[in-house]
Amino acid sequence: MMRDSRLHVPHPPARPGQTPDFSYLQISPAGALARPEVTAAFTDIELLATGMVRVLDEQHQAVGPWNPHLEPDELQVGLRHMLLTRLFDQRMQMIQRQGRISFYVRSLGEEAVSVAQTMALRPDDMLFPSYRNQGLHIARGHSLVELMCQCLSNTRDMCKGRQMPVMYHWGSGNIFSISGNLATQYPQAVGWAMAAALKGEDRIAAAWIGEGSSAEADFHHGMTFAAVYRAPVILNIVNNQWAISSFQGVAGGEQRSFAARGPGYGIAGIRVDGNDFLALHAVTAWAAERARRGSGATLIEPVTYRASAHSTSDDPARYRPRDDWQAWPLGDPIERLKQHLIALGEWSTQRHEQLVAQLEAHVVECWMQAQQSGTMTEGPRLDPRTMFEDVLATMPPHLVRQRQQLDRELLAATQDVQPT
Amino acid sequence: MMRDSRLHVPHPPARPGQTPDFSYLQISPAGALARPEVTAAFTDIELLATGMVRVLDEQHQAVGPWNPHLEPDELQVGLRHMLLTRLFDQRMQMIQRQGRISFYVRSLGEEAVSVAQTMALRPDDMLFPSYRNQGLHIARGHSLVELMCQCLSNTRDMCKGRQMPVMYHWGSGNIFSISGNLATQYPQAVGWAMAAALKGEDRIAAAWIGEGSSAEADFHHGMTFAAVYRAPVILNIVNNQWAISSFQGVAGGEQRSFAARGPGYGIAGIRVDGNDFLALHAVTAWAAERARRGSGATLIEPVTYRASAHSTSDDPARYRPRDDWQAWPLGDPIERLKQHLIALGEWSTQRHEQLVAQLEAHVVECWMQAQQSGTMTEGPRLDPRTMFEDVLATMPPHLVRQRQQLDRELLAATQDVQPT
Amino acid sequence: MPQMNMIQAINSALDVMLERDASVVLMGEDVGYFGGVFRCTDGLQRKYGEQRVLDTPIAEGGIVGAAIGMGVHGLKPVVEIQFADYAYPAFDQIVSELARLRYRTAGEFHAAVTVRMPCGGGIRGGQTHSQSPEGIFTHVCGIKVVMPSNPYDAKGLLISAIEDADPVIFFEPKRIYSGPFDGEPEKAAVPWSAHPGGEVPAGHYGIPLSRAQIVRAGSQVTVLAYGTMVHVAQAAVTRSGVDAEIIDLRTLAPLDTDTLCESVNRTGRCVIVHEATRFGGFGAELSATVQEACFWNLLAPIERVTGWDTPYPHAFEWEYFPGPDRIAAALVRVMEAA
Amino acid sequence: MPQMNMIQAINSALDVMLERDASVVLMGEDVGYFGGVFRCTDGLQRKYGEQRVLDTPIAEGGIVGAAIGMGVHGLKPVVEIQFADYAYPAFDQIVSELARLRYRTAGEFHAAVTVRMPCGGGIRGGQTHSQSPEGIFTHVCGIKVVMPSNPYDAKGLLISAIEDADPVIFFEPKRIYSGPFDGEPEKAAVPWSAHPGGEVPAGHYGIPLSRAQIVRAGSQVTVLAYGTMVHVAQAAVTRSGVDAEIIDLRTLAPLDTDTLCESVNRTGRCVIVHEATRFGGFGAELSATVQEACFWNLLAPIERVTGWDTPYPHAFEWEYFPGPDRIAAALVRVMEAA
Ligand SMILES: Cc1ncc(C[n+]2csc(CCOP(=O)(O)OP(=O)(O)O)c2C)c(N)n1
Ligand SMILES: Cc1ncc(C[n+]2csc(CCOP(=O)(O)OP(=O)(O)O)c2C)c(N)n1
Ligand SMILES: [Mg+2]
Ligand SMILES: [Mg+2]
Repeated sequence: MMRDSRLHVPHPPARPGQTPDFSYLQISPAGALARPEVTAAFTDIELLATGMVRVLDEQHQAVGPWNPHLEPDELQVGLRHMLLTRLFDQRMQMIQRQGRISFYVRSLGEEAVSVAQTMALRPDDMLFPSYRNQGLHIARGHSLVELMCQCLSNTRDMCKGRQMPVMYHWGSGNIFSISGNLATQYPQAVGWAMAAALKGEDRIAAAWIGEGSSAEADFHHGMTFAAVYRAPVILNIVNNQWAISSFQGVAGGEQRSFAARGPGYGIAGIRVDGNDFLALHAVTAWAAERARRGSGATLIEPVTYRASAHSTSDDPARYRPRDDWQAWPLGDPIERLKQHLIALGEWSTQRHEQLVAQLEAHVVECWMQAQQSGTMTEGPRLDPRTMFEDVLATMPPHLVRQRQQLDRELLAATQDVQPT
Repeated sequence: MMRDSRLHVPHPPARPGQTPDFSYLQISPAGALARPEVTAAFTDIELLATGMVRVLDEQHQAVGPWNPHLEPDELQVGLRHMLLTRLFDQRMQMIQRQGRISFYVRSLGEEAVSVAQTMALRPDDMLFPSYRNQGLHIARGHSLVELMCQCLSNTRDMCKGRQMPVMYHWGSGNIFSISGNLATQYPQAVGWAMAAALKGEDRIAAAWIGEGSSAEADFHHGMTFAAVYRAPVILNIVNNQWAISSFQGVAGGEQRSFAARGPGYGIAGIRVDGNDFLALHAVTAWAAERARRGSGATLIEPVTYRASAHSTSDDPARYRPRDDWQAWPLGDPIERLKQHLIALGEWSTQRHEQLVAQLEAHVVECWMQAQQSGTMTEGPRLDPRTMFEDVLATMPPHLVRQRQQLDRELLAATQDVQPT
Repeated sequence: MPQMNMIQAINSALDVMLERDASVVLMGEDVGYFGGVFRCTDGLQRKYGEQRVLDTPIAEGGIVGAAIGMGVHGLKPVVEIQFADYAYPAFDQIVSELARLRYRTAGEFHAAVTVRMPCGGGIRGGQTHSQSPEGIFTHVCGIKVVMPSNPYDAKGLLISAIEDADPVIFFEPKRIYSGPFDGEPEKAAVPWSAHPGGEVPAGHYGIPLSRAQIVRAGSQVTVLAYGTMVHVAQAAVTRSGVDAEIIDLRTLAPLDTDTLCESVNRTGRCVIVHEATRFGGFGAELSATVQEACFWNLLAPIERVTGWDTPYPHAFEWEYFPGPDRIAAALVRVMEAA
Repeated sequence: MPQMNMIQAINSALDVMLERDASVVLMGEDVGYFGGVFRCTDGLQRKYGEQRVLDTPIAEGGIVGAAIGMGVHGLKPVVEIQFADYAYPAFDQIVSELARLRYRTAGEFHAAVTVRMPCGGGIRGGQTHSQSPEGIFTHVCGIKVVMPSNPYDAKGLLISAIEDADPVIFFEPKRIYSGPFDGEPEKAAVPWSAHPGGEVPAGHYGIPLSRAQIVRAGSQVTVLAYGTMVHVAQAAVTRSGVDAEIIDLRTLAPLDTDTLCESVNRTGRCVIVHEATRFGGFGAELSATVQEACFWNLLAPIERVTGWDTPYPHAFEWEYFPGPDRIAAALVRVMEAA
C-alpha cells in the first residue's frame, strides 16, 4: 500500500551482541560549568540545562565552582548510605530469586541520586519518590527491617500487605507513598509545595521520576503548576538511559536533554552527572536554596545508568549489550566517591572492606529480624480481614457485610465445608 | 492557622476599571529577526522562540527576511477571507442574540491566524482546529451555508444535530472535527502526521489550540510524539492572552513564551505577530517546508488578542477592562493588511467598502438559504430517530430497541396518550 | 429563612467552610477572580484572598493532582471541574491516587479532597456539556459520590463532603441550579423560591452522607432517583396517578441500601430513574441491589428509565431526556404487570 | 492443529493481520524490539519492521491520541496498554474521542483502533497490576468491549476486533495467558495444550463479536462469566454438583442479551461471576438485564459473585479472588432458595 516510509524511529546505539556505544552522551569536563547565584533568572543559566554539572575529575579530585566542600565525615556517611543501598538491593534480589518475595527493583549504579540528593535536603522537606529511590529511605535512616517487612507483606508491613514490594512510604520520615502509576507524584509534590508556600513554611518538596515516565501527562501538569505558582519544589528526571526495554531516545531524549524542558516552561533546568555524589549534592542544595528563597522550582536531570535489570521480572540481555554498564562513561558512583575519599586520605580499601562486611552483616541481621514477622511461607501472617480497612476512613456497611462473608468463607475453608 | 503566604499567584496587568497595560508584551521590530534555512537545527534558531517574527512595519510596509513576497491578488484573497470571517461572526452573533442558535464563538481580532496559516498550507494538508478557527473553513472555501446549518442543527447539519454550534468538520476539505474537550486534537494531529510519514506521503498536519489549553495533558503528548518521531506536523498555540476569564500568565506565559516550549522538547519554536498576515504566512510556510523536508515539527505561537467575549455565554467586562482591545499594541489584522495593500497601491477605502457590502450581502444570502433547511423554531426538523445512528458503524440491537421505544413515545405524544 | 437557589447555596457552603476552617482552599478553572462560569464561587476570592481561592491552569489532571498534594499537607482542597464531561483528564489522579492513597498506605497518608462538578443536560450543551458520568465513579472504591436535588441539600451535603475525611465526588445537576425542573422545557421556569428546598439557613449545617431521603411517601411502587430526576419523577408520579414512594438517594456511594430496600419490600415494585446512559449505568447497580434484597417481595420487574445509550445530542435533548412521560409509562407498566 | 497458549494466539492474530492488511500497525510501550512485557508482540517488529511495530513513549493518552489520528488517516492501529490499570491516563482520549468521533461527525470521520490490555489478578501484581476495569468501559457508548477466555477465542476475537469498523477495547485476562486456571493456586499449573481451547489454527479466522457461547449446557442455573472466571466457574460447578449452564460472554458490549436471557428463562436461576469489584461493576448490568427480561421465570434471586469492593491486595489475592468455593456457595444458595 505504501511508498517508502519517512517516519523517523529512534534507536539505541547498541543492541545485544553489539559493542556498547555511549558516544551520543554529551559530557562536560569536571568543573567546567559556572555556578550562578541561586536567585539567577532561569534565562541566564540555560547552559546548565544542556551541559553537565560535574565536580569529581578523572584524578578523583573535587574541582570547580560546584564543589560543595563537604566535610570528610559527610562524605563517609554518603558512601555508607550508598553501600548499604547496594547491599540491601543485592540481598533482596537474592531473596526474590529464592521465591521469598514476589518482586524486587534494584537501583544498582544509581545509588548516588537518592542518597546525595536526600542529604542535600532538610529532614522536614517532603520527598515524593519513584520505585527506584530506596536510597531516600536509607539516607533518612528508615530501618531496613521496616523496608524488608513491606517487601514481605508480613505482619509488620507498613502497607498491611496491600502493595507490591518496594512500594514503601514513611510518614514520620517525610517520604511519600509510591504509586504503581508512573509520574502521578509530580503534580502531587507541586501541590504539597504550594501548600507549604501557602502556609508560609520554608519547607520544600522534591519528586523523582524516570526519563521514560517524563512522557506521562503528570510531568506536564507538575511543570505547569510549578511554573505558574513558582512552587518551592525540586523536580527530578532520573535519566538512567532505559525505561524497561526502551531507550531514552524513545522518551524524547534523542534531540535534547530532559533538563532543557525546564527553561521551556520558565523553570531553571540543570543537567548533572548522576554518578557524581558531589555534583548531585551541590546541584540539589542550590535548587533547594533557590526554592526556599522563593525563586521557584528547578528541574534536575541526573544522568546515570540503570545497571540492573528493570526489575526481577525483566531480562535486559534481550534488548541491550550485556557489558553495557562496563562501558558507561560516568562510572560507578560508589567507586568514584570511594576513590575521592581515598585521594583525600580519608578512606582506604581496608576500611572500605570492613565497612562492606559490617553492612552486609547488618543487612543479614535485619533480614533475620524481618522474618520474625512472617514470610510468604512461614511465620505469622497478616489477618486477611484487614483487607477491608482503609478503603474509607470508616468501614461502610457493604464492606462490613463483605468481610462477614469472607469470615464465613475462611471458616468453611478450615472446616472444609460449603459456606452459605 | 498560617503565617503569611509565600505562594505566587499570577495577575493580569489590568482588571475592570483599570487602564489597559500591555507593557508585559515583548515585541520585536518588524524585520528584526533572521530567517534561517528550513533545515536549520532547532538549537541554532532558539531566538525565534522568544522574539517575535514581524513583517509589517508601522508604515504598513513589508520588511525584512521573513517577507513572503506574496502577490497582491493573494493578499486581496487573504483580506477577503478575513473580512468574510469577521462578517460571518458578526451575523451569527446577532442570530444567537435573537435566540435562533443556542451558542456561538467569534474569532474577532484573530482572523489572520486561521486565514494566513491555511493559505500557507496545501489543500490536502490535514487541519485539526479548535473552536475558534472558523477561518480555516472560510479560507478553504467551505460554504457558509454548511457552517450555518451546523449552527442551526437543522436538516442540512453536517453533524446531524449532535454537536453544539461551531463544532464543524469538513472531510473533503481536509478539516478535522472539533471536540468539546480541549487539546485532544494535538496528539491526533501528530498521529495523522505519523501516518502520512509512514505512508511516504508529503502531506503534513497542522493543529491549533489556545494558550490556555496548552496546560492540558494532550499538549505534552502531542509535543513528545512529534519530537520522538519527527512527525511532519505544525503545532500552533494561539496566544490570545485569555482563556475565558484567566490571563495567559495562569497558563504558564508569565515567565516564558509558549513557543519556547518547542526547543525544550527538541522542536523548532517560533513566536510570531498573530495580527500580521504576512508574518503568519511566512512562518507557516517555513514550518510546512521544514516538515515536508523531514526536518520535523514546529511549534508556532501566534500572539494575538481575543477581542470578543470568550463565547456568547461569557461577559468579559467582569474580568478585564472594556477598552483592552483598543490598547492592544499589535492592532487589528484586517486593518493592517488593508493599509498594507493601500500602501502598495493595490487597494482603496472605496474598494474595501464595496467588498464589505458585497460580503455582507453574501452572508445574508447564505443565512436565507440556511434557514430553508430549518431553524430551531420553524421549518423542517431533523428526524430525532437519527440520534441512534453512528454510535457504532451498525446499530446494535439494544439501540434498535431504544429507538423503537422512542417511536412509541413520539407516537404517544402526538396522540397525547401514555406510551407503553 | 433565606431563600437561595442552588448556586447560592453552594456558594454559601463554600463561604461557611472557608470562614470556619483555614485549611479549606478552592481551586479550579475560572473559579477565582471571575467566580466560576456558573458563579458558584462568586465573591469568594475577594473575601478570602487569591491564596485560598485559586484560578488554575486548564488541566484537570493537574488540578486534582495538586489538590492531592495539598491534602497530604493538611489542607482541605475543594476543586471545581468546570463540567463533569471534563473530569476524564483527571481520571487517573482520581482513581489511582485520590481513591487509593489511604488504602495503599494503610491510613498513613490520605487527601480529603472534594471534587465538585456540574453534570446533566437540558441546557443545550450538546454531547460534551451534558454528561452524567456518576456511574463511572460509583464503581471506584475509595471515593464517595454525592448528588443533591435542591439547594438545602446541596449546602448541607457539600459542607458534610468538605468535612468528611474521605474524598468526595460532588455532582451538581446544573439544570436545577436556578430552579426545580419537572422535565417540561416548554413550561415557564420555576424559581427555587417557590420550592421548600429553596429555604436555606445562612449558617453552618451538615446533612449526613449515605442517607437517602423519602421525598414522597407511597404504597404502590418505589421510585429511586437523584439530582434533577427527583423533580421529574415527582411530575411523572402526579401524571400517572400511581401512589409511588419517591426516594432521593442524595449519596450514591456508599449507598443507603437499607432505606431503599425497606421501601421496595413494602411496595413490591421499583422504578429506577437517571439521566445517564442506561447500559452499565448506576441504575444497573440499584436494580441489582434491590433485586438481591427484595426478590421475594417483588410483584413486577424492576424497571430502569434512563437516557438512551447514545451521546447527549444537541438537537434532541428532550427526545433523549427521560422525561415525565417516559417515567409515567414505566410506572403504569409496573402497575399493570402480573 | 497447532497448539498455542493465549500469548501465542494473540501474537498469531497480530501476525496474520499485519501480513494481510498493510494498514495495520502496532504501538505501545515495549511492544517493538522487546516484543512486549508479556511477549504478545514477540518477533513482529523483526518481521514487519519498526515502522509498523512501534515502541512508544510512556504516555497512554498520547498512544491512544496518536492512534486515533492514524486511524483517521486510514490506518488500523492496534495499541497495547501494558496493564489495564494504566488505561486511566488514556481515559479522555478513549471516552471523549475514540468512542465519539463517528457520532459527532455523523460518520464522516472514525478511527478503527483496537486497544489491547492485560487485566485481572492472581499474579501477585498488587493493586495496580491486577485490576479488571471492564465495568468502566462497558458504560461508555461508542466502543465495543471484548474479553476472551481461551487462546482459540482470543485469536478469533482479536482478528474480528481489528477488522471491525468500530473501536474495540480488548481485555486479555493475564492469569490465563499460559494456561487455564480454575481458581486453585496451589494446584499444579495446567498448560493450554491440555485444553481444547489451546488448539488454534495457524491462519486467518474470525469469531463474530457480540456472540456469547454456552461452554457447558445445564438445566438448573445459568452462570454468566467471562475471561478467567469461565474456568473458575467450571470448577465451581463440578464442585457444587449443580447442573449449571455456563455462558462465556466473550463480548461484553454490545451484549448478546438473547443468548443470556434464553438460557435464564430456561433454567430460572442465574449466578453472575466476575473478578472486578462488585459495586457498580459489569455484573450489575448483567443482573439488571436478566431481571428485566426473565423476571417471570426467575425461581431465585440473581446472585453476583465478585471480587470485594476494595483494591486488589497483594497479600490476600486468594481471599479477594472469587474462587470456586465462593461461586459454589452461590450455586448452592440459588438452588436452595425458595
Ligand atoms: C501509567 C503507567 N504506565 C506504564 C507502567 C509500566 N511501567 C512500569 S515502570 C516502566 C518504565 C519506567 O521507566 P523510567 O521512567 O525511565 O524509570 P526507570 O525504571 O528507568 O527508573 C513502565 C513502562 C506504569 N507503571 N504506569
Ligand atoms: C478538558 C476541558 N476543560 C475545560 C473546558 C472548558 N473550556 C472551554 S474553552 C476554555 C478556555 C480555553 O482557552 P484557550 O485555550 O486560551 O482558547 P481560547 O478560548 O482563548 O481560544 C475552557 C476552560 C473544556 N472545554 N475542556
Ligand atoms: Mg529510566
Ligand atoms: Mg486563549
